Amino acid sequence: MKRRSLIKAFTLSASIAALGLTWTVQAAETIKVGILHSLSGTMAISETSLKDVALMTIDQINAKGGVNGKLLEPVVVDPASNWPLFAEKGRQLLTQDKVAVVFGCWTSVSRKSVLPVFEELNGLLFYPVQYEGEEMSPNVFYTGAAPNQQAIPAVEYLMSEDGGGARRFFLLGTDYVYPRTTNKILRAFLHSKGVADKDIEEVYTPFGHADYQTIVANIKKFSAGGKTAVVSTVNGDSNVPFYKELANQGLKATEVPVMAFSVGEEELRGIDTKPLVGHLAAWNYFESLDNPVNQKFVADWKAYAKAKGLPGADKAVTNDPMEATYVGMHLWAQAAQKAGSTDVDKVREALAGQSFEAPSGFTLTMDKTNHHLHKPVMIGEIQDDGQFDVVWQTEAPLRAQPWSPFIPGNEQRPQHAVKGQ
Amino acid sequence: MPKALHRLLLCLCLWLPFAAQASDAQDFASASANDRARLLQEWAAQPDPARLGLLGSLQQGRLGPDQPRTLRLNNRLRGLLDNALASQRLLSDDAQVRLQAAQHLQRRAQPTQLGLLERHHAAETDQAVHAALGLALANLQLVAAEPSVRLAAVRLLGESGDPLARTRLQALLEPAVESDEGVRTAARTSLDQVERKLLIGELLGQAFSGLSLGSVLLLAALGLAITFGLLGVINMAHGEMLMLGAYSTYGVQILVQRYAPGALEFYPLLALPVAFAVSAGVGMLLERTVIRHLYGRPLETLLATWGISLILIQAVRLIFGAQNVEVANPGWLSGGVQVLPNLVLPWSRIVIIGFALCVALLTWLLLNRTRLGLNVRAVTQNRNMAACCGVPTGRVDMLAFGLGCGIAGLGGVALSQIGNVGPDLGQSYIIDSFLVVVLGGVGQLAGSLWAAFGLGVANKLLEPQIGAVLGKILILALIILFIQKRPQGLFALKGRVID
Amino acid sequence: MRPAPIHPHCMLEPSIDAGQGREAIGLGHVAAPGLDARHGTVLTLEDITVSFDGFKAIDALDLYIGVGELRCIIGPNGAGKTTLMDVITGKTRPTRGKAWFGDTLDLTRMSEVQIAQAGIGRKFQKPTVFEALTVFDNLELAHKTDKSVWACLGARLSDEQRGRIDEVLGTIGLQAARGRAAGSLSHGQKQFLEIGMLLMQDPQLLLLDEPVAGMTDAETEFTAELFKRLAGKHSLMVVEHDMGFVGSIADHVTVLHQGRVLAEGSLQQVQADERVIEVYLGR
Amino acid sequence: MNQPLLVTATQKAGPRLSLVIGAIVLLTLIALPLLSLLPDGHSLQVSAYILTLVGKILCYAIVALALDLVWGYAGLLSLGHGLFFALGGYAMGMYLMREAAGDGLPAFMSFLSWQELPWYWAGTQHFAWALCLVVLAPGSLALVFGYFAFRSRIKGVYFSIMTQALTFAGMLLFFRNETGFGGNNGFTNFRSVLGFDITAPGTRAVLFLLTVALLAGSLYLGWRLAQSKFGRVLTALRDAENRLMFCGYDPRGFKLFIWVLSAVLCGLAGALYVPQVGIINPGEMSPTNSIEAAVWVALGGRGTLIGPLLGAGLVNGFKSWFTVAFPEVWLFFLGALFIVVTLYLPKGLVGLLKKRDEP
Repeated sequence: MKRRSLIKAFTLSASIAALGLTWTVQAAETIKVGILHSLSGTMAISETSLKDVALMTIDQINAKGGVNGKLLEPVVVDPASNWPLFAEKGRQLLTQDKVAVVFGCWTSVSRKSVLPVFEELNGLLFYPVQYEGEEMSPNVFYTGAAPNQQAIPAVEYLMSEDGGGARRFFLLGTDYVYPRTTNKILRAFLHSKGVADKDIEEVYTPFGHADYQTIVANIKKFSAGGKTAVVSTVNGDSNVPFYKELANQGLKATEVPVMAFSVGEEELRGIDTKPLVGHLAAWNYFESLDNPVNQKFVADWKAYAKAKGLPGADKAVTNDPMEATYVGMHLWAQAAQKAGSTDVDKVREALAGQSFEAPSGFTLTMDKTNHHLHKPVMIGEIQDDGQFDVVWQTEAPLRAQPWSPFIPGNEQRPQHAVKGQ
Repeated sequence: MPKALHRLLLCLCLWLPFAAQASDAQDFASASANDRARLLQEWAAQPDPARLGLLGSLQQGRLGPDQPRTLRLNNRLRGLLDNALASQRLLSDDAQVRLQAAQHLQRRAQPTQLGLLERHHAAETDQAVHAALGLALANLQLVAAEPSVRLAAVRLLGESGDPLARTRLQALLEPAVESDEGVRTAARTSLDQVERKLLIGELLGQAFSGLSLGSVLLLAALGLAITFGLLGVINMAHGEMLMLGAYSTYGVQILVQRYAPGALEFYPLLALPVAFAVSAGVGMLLERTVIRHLYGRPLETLLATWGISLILIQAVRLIFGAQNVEVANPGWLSGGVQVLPNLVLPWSRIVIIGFALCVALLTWLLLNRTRLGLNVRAVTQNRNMAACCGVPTGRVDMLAFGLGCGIAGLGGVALSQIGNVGPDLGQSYIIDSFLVVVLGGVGQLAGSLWAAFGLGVANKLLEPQIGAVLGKILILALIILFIQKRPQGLFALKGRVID
Repeated sequence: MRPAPIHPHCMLEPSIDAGQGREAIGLGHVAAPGLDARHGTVLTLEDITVSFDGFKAIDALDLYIGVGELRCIIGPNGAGKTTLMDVITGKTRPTRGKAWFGDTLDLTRMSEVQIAQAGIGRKFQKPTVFEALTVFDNLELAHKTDKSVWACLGARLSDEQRGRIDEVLGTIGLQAARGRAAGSLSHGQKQFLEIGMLLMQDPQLLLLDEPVAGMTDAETEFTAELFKRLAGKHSLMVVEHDMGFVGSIADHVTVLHQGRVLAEGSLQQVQADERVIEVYLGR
Repeated sequence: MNQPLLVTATQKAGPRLSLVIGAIVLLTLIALPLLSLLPDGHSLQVSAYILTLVGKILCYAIVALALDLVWGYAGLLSLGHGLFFALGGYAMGMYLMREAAGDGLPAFMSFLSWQELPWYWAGTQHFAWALCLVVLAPGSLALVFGYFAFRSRIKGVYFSIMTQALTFAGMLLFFRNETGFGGNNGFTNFRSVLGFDITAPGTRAVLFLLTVALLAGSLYLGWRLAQSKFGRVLTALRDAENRLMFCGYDPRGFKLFIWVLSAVLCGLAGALYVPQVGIINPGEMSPTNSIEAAVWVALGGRGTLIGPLLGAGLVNGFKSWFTVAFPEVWLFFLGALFIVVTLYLPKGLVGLLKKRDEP
């Protein structure tokens, strides 16, 4: 009696484990594409829409007949905003599901967590978010902006006549590596522009910081010392309380403009933007861009959201990382087509110099050596309808500088991707 | 004949402004970015009441009241526009409008407006406006050629508590900038005056933000003080009750927008009962289905409610999406009141402080002045005895738990006004809530009150010195040490051990 | 180090070396010196006052218990009987006054644990035993031996110790239940088990709070016998309402009232006392 | 909660049967890493994925066991064990980072353009010292916290909340980049341990076997404790602390001992966890993780030895499966699981087995 029940329990657990391991074994005429975005936990707020846009793009590619005559089959997993789980799921996608390529990650830490796995198993990861640079792996293609494709032009604009000719800078960020590194680069850049240290204030808040009273008060105090701009690398969730505090304490964009690097259309959905008109954001794409490619992209997305009945579909918006995912996936498909195979080494080769007409209105090219996308830089102003109005943009896409010249010691870094950098 | 002439003149006068406006609009439309800036500066220097309408519509990016939005403004132009508008407003007959304009110019007046200000300052009859203009003028006169003028300006600035005045006066301390010895000394004395005023403002500001944070903590913890403090349920789903309250606010806002746009101003008030009902309802449901079976096993309740919170979070995520939803402050909750030149108290926070105190008071009354409260206390102190006395313990438990959750819902309404509304909203408050309740002494409403405000103020006093992160860590360390001294919290009952 | 083996026939011998083998090993473990009771008093309370914010539970109370004495404390509810025990066992600290165990140990300065180790055993009003453990284990834990952490880690039961435990099991009539979980015992059995644990502890002074509550007459009688046997070698302080029981055991009775000693003497004496009658019968 | 603790499910199930099952499990666990050494494509080859996954779960199982020692046996529910786990992990991580960085500074430090290592990194390039840290860091922290907590008799919920506050504070501290532990990114991108390539199958197998050994070791330790008088004193402590004091036992010492022991076990588990999953960051200290650990114990059945292991295995097994099978809704399953267990299996799965046993 007891014997049976004990054994039962044991076999039960064993079988469950087994099930878990053999869950996603399926037919093989398709090309498996891994999607590694958090659908639960703190990062779900940003990453879920990337998962959906990836699925949409896969549908579109399949509608055009897929790649090399094979259809793409998405494999969606949920790393649940848990960094070790990212590594585990990455390994699972590559070894268990044998996917040809993975689109995923948002935070730097998740990327750093999967990086060793991809380098070990020679996988292929497309990383769609702007980040701090200081990295260049042969197994990763970075379709988001490097600092020189976002931060530096943004500050140049702030210093320009139209930007309000800021002379003092309040660098506000959430305390993690992206803001740290970005601000470090900005400080060096500002020095080169003759801004003294006493005119630069650097402040960091913990994750999920929700009370910005003191900080906004400090910004006010600081701004009394001369024409000031805030450069905000505040992360996702904390932006809402920050902007609400700004508005309620009557800090207007005409007096102290805030230039944000992590606030896009998705984040604005959570904020009433009427009091924020005139605050700025720097990206490589905005939903409001007026060109046929983008119009189609936005229309497709809204239609897709409706069709799939995604939550809040009526207010569905696109943003920069979504565009980067979209572009990245098409680039990969083109490359795989060109290479005539999905073998990682062949695709990597084919990807160099691969270009695609992107919703940003430019033709974006994957750099031949550094695995980063050439991207245009745009400065958008928050409008009262929750959209951005582009007030400045580069004439042509810029080449990324993952190893920023403003960080000492980067001179002797290799200009092509090598493992373990 | 003269009559006709008069008529003609009259018509001309009547017609002129429109002519002027029309032409201005065309000028502006046709001008390049830089010319537009120049144009606005001219207008600021020579205001003309006729342009009022034009500037107003320009602010919205239109060339005229009924024109479509064609203009693309940037912050530079917006700034100049505000400035020009202010100087037009100086011409207004309404003293209040003139005052606001003057105050705006105190901060933003350009040298080109010197003449204008001097004229108005001389002509102004209203005391307040006169003074305000005087200050605005003084800012410009600091660079006047005549030392005596500068001296007067410096003295005048001493009166103001404006942070800008400090920087301006500091600049004057260098001999290189200010040649005149007398002016420099005067600047020094004025500077001291200004800094004293500013210091007061800062201290008040810190105190207020401390209270505000405290009120937030209180609202977050009050419900828990009942579910955990009285019923002894380690309610890990408490944060999700806050979240439900916030989402009900969002729902109400949407409905009002759709069906009664007129009442949008007051949707938070409508949201209060709804949020309370929703959270309380969910709470009672949970109590009947799950928690009822777990009384007297506090640590099990922890696990069960943990599971509940996971489910609630994911449910909301699937229904409303993982992104934050927009909950807008209504007019009367946005903006703030300018108490001192360097101190603005946001309305939302003022209201929340008051609201928190009201809720606390009501809860206290409910528990100590009503039959229900009596029953609750009876049941929580001795279940069996209460049952013997004919107290329907089951119903009381349900109502009490519902009450706790409902109060959390009310807290959610308040939080939605200052923070973001997303599925994870609750997670960020749960730990603080527990700390508040434990620190205050489990089962002690008054304790929770003091603990909440104590933590809030302490936090805000520490933050400027050592930063947000270290501040929070230090607070936590202090709490741990404090509990060493008073293992039962601030307001522990004598001899009663809760565990 | 092991305590000296105790032979069955002298199982109730008062051991004067309460502190033996209790070097400070392990945390919070304090060595207690051997009890020096040369002057014949095992417990000396002088001018003890305990006040809970204003209310005086015990008021300037003096009490002396001699070696080997069996003292009964009676008194109406709220007379401060239990508080008195709390003071002696260190649970409550007196607001004022002296409390000496023997001639050398100042109870007001010792922790509960130290007091217990020094040789004062206590039986609670509500029988408290280790419900999850077996009767045998309950007695084993109570056994007078090195009770530091390290000792417990490597503790093995010697034959003498087993013998001792069986002895006590016999005394309290629970041999049959030795393997049962203490939680499953009847109220009376728990009472006995707790008394048994006191025996295992082998203290100089036993404080017993209403030991016969919930016992059958036979059990009560048996308990009375047991206490009489204990007396003389141990000192006992029994708080009891059951006058019959008191009468059957007490040679000396103290009446407490409102935290003061109302009367003292033989049962007959105190029962004759006017004030006592007044207090009890409220005349 | 009241079942006699030394009568663990193992014994209930009869020593022989439980030995048999235990042996089977042990053999499978030992076989896994050996099979993983087989050449690729071999039908019996165990993939690195499964190996790391199981290895991770085993580390969690050790944490669950350690937590059960203080919760199930001494009745102290700690919601801060994640902190000790992470501390052990960080201690090991420091060594791995130094190993990866060679003579230079760890990468994240050169980001922040630090010139030399902070003092507390001294000696971490030596494996031996790292091992000492693995034990000392969690141990000493537990000692200090426990000493004060138990001295002032903090019990029950208060203790739980305090431990939660402790781990929360730790998390905030480690999130700071100035703290010198890589902030939010923590440590990652390890290269080698003791010169062996950390991604080599051999290294993995050894790490795995070490984990199995540690688990078996702590299981034996727990069993011995449950057997010893010490274990009975703990039980007594949990049920009637006052009585115990009047019996002459000093509860503080006993609590402190088991508390520190459990913390050290967590630290060791963490140290084995890091090289296997390849990352350690402050997320491990988040109160959520610690609560989850408590859930494992409760689900398996606290106060028993195999309960926690069962719980940790099942919950994490479920997680790994659900997050792939139903990425959208797996949290529902998990949440429901907790509720059902607490409602219908108050003694956990082990309790369920026992109930069946009673004729």
